Amino acid sequence: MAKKSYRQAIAEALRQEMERDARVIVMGEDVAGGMGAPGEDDAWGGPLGVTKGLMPIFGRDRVLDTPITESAFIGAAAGAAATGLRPVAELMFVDFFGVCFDQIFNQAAKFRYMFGGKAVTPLVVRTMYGAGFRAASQHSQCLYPVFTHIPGLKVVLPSSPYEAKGLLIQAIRDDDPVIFFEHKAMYDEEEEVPDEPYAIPFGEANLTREGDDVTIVAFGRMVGFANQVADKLAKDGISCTVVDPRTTSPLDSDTILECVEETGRLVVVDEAHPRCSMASDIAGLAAQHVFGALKAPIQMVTAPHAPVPFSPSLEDLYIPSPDKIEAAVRKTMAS
Amino acid sequence: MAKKSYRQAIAEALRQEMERDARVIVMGEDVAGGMGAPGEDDAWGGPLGVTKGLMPIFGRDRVLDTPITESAFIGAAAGAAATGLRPVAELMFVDFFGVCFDQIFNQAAKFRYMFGGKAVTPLVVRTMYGAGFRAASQHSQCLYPVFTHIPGLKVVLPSSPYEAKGLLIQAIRDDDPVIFFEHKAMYDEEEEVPDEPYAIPFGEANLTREGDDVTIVAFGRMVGFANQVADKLAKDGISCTVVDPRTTSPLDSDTILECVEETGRLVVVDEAHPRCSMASDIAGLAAQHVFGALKAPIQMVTAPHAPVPFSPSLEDLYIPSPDKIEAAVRKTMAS
Amino acid sequence: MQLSREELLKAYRQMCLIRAFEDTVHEEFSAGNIPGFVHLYAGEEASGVGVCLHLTDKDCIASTHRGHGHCIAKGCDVGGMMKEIFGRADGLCGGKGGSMHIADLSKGMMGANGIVGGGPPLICGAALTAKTLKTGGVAIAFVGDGGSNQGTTAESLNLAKVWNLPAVFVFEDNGYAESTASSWSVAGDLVERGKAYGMPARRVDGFDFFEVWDAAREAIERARNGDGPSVLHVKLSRYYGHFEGDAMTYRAPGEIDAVKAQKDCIALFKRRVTEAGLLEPDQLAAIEDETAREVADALVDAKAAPPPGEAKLLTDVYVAY
Amino acid sequence: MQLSREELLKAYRQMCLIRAFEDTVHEEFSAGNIPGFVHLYAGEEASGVGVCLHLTDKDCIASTHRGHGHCIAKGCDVGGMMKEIFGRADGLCGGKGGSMHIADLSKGMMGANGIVGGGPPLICGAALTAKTLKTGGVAIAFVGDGGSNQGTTAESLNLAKVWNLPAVFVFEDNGYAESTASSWSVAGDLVERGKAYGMPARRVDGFDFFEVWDAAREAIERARNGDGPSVLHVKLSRYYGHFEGDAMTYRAPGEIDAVKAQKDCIALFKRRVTEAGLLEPDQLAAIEDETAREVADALVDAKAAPPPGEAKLLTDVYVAY
Ligand SMILES: Cc1ncc(C[n+]2csc(CCOP(=O)(O)OP(=O)(O)O)c2C)c(N)n1
Ligand SMILES: Cc1ncc(C[n+]2csc(CCOP(=O)(O)OP(=O)(O)O)c2C)c(N)n1
Ligand SMILES: [Mg+2]
Ligand SMILES: [Mg+2]
Repeated sequence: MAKKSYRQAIAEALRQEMERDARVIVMGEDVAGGMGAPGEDDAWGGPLGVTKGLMPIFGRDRVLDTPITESAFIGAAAGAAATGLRPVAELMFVDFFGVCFDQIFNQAAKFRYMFGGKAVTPLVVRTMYGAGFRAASQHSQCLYPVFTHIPGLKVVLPSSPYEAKGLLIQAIRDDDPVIFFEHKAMYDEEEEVPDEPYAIPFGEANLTREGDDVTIVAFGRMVGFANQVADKLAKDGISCTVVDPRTTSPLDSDTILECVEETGRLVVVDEAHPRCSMASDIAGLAAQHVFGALKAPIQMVTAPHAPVPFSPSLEDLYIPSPDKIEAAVRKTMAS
Repeated sequence: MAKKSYRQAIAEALRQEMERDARVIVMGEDVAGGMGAPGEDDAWGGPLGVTKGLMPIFGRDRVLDTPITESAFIGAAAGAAATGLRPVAELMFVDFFGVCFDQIFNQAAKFRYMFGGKAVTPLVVRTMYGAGFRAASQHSQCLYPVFTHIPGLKVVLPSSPYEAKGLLIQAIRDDDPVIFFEHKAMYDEEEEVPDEPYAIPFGEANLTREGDDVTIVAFGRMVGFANQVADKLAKDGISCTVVDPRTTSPLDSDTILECVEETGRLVVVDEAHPRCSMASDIAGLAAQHVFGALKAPIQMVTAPHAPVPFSPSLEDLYIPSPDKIEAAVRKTMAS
Repeated sequence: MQLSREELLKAYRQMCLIRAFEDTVHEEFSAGNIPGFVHLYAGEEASGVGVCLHLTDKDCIASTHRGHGHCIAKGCDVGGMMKEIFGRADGLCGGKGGSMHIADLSKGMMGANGIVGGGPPLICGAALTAKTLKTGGVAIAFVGDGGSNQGTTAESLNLAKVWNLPAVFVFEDNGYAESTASSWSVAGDLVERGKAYGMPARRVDGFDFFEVWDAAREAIERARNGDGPSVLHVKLSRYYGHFEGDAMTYRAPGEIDAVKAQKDCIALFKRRVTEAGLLEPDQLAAIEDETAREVADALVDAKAAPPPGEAKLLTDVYVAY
Repeated sequence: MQLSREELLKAYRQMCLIRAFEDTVHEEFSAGNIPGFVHLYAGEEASGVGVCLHLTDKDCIASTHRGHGHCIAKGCDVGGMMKEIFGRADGLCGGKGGSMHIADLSKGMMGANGIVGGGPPLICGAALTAKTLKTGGVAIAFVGDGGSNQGTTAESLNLAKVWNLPAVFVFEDNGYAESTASSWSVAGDLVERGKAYGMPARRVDGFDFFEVWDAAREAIERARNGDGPSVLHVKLSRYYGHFEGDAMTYRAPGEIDAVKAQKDCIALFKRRVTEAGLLEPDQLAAIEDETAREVADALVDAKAAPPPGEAKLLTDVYVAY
């Protein structure tokens, strides 16, 4: 076991699954890079270098660069998945889903239902999300609530390098279409990650902190923020449970509801916009199913109902911060 | 004042606004129809005949048929809106948003913010939604939660002919991008609709029933179902407030919260899938802001987390029905 | 002409089966027995059959909203199709898909598609599978004239060429997309578009089964040999409305009757094979009877079959969840 | 050559301004003073300037992620641009857009665009406005070689032709989309694609300002006269990485130096106008100094300018909400 970055953990998962199963292929814009160019081959590995090094091992037949045509190649991944491959397609930034979502939500996600249970579509779409990169409105969105809304998709939000490796391996082995959200501001985060392959099951939440007073449900990068806050508040005698659901679809509602029943207080932290979000999804779940256990109003910490601003001064205010999470916890404790 | 259908009300709104303002244009696939064909001109008016009759009045320069290229023509509508026209574009079925959403959510919706407040984009996208037409998985979706999630868009769900006319006129006069959802199963519903033009402001909920025991918040076609249930339950002594928010974005949260405070009980009826839905959005709102007034768990009535089935036997079970709404009201009354 | 007697019989059989199927669905829809959006392929049979005759189950096709003909040509079970269109529990898709989503992956039929332009990307995927796993298979996208303009289609042409995929794009140009004429909506020329994306492209008279068959043979052979994708631009005509219920006022009076009288693809085939002495008139008549009976039986069965029960509402969303 | 002396001076001034701007942004990014994704236009100046010299504020352009050059060519304020790239409150977009979203609608600059292929549909809209309101305006989409494959672009070509819009599609083919060569990713030929969509299309040497200018003149005139859209396929080269930070290992060693030495568009322009005696060397030198100073001043101002305050976070989402 060694320290690995989120980037390395993802690359390792890809490599190990490609070794294990010859049907696993990787495709996307510049996932190797240098196609047709006079210089170095495997020049890019995607814009942030995640897939670099795969092509020299597995060759161009299994690591496919694509033209900038997301509908065609994400759809091709869906079609390949339905006919016997296990493609991992890179939708570079999730912000680009608007040019190709049909192939994901009307095709891949619905094959099985529309075809009466006869289709199996083991497609993985890896994609970058999240703010904090000064990448402005069209390269910083979260959008996982949109994918979570769609039946037929599974949606994964790894919150650390360890989680990223295990969840990606599960995603690749899974027989349903999976959207795998990688937070672009987390690629350099490091932690101990086992060298051997391991799969983390979907729909099983991870309790990263256990406490008595408040349940914090947080997603993706927000899990780390929630843990920071929990550690800080512990010193003030406020004891928090932090739930990382890992996957928003399927959702481990049982664990979430149990935690809320135990603590009686709920704060949901969602980096996405507030409307029809995971924050409201979890809040609604609790308000319907464990209403009687709730001791205080549910607090939701989200990004605002506004596009992501470019200016660092504004973007820093935009993202849900540990301070805002702490304030929400204190608020629910005070009521 | 005369009885008019939902279809007629929409057509009248379009006609009157086109008369009032020469910058208003209509475009979409077969919105007039017969383009280049040897037979009758204005042959279609869209697949369900809503826009039929506009072209003979306003001509082909203002009623534009398009090729089947939603990205190009919805994007053209966005570009035209940003440069001085007031286009009303028809995205035939909202299910098709996956081939063109980028132009809506990354372009039109974000111009104003990205450009520092200097853009004005008076775009209206009219689109059909909803199940009940035996149109199967790719022609029956609701999807308004997805649009509601996006900052920069306004989202309208008219629940009757009267509402449709007034809200569409407001949509056309509005200076922001508006998505106007027409329920395909409502086109033949009739009610009294004033002949003269009138605008219903956005973000002002309509209380279609007022009562003491339960607040039902319902959207679009579900408002009629909720009213039926309220009328029925009134005979059993259960008195319901029915709130039609009219627009999910902006949302009249004040009115909704006031009603919930008064009744202490909340049922939300949303024809869309349950996850990250308007049902959870409203539930979360109440659980955060009027928690203290709640006397019982919040109930959510939605379609299931499954694509829409074709078979009438399944589709009838799929759609939130008056029976299911009644059961939810009775459940909240019982707890 | 290089078709064997057996192939000729099969071709005629399939064209007649499609025609009988579509005529029957038309009647049943008109009688109010079939719900939903139903788009019929009658008139276009030579295209689906002329192409699919070159294929086996390991080859894939992606169809459009107008999918019945492609299904039959690709070998889908007619009884299962009819049940599907009636929304029955043992329809080909358990009644969950209906007319616009009939599929049978075991036959390489990747589905009718409710999304115009939905199929071409999927076909790039099926072709990629064939290429990667070296199955020897090819993949065919059927696309309408309307669908030819969709961005997904253009992207797929490019991807298929760049990846050198064993794919064929068959543009079935029936003159209309809904009520809009292809002479208006398709700028330029579809053969030129194929060529502009770097691939062989050929215009085909879709009333002439033999011409379709030959052009498809050439394109499919090219694909199988690893020589990449092709485009066929097939001109043909649909006999019914865009969907059932369409009054077709945008078409010229007499337009369809003239086509039927002068160049119905089935009639042309029949004349040609009998005149050339390749098949006997009574063989053909027998096929006509047989296919009519097969469809009639399918109808009776479909009407009698039960709809899916409540238990099916929430199954088949995921393999596991 | 039909450019007036004034136009020649303007062209040179704008090209130098773009070059100075991009070189400065490059240095500032390298020094860690500019955050985010920044794509520079240095090397491609003749294209943006050669096209936009034919335009006035009533004409619209849509740009790409590589937008600075188009902005300057279309008359955007350089000070406001620099502030925007630094995320300052009085940047052209209040600091909310940044490099990838600079726009100035009052100048007909409809925005850089973070979405490849995002611009062409918008340009169809601007052209539709011009046509509908009879403003006499035209609309130009700049698209990269990578963006040429995007479905939105193909759809826009078709729509522009079918609607007979006053539009021009300028494909700026700098040989790469990120690290991928256009010789690989663009199947077929972009001139042929334009023609296949029924419009005039011309290949243009993008190092030669005069050739760009002439081809653009022809296409824009055609559009203004109501004769519909055109395609220009402009071959050129970018001097910096795809975005700032790109090590460009996919390019051949010496590739950029050779271009700079042999056919830098600014150097070629300078040689040509001086050799022909159209402009004096010291006039050109003055412009070089002037533009360098303008950019240097813009940089000083931008660095000194305050960022937007918290109050701006939630403004400008809607006109009214
Ligand atoms: C993306 C999308 N846009 C629009 C539609 C509605 N629609 C269904 S079929 C059709 C016309 C298709 O025309 P064509 O491709 O020529 O096929 P044909 O019906 O003639 O077989 C349209 C507009 C759709 N289903 N999907
Ligand atoms: C829809 C979409 N896909 C991918 C990207 C990521 N991306 C940004 S620029 C670029 C390359 C564009 O190449 P080209 O069009 O040739 O323009 P150039 O950078 O050479 O000017 C890519 C892939 C994007 N921004 N949008
Ligand atoms: Mg057609
Ligand atoms: Mg390029």
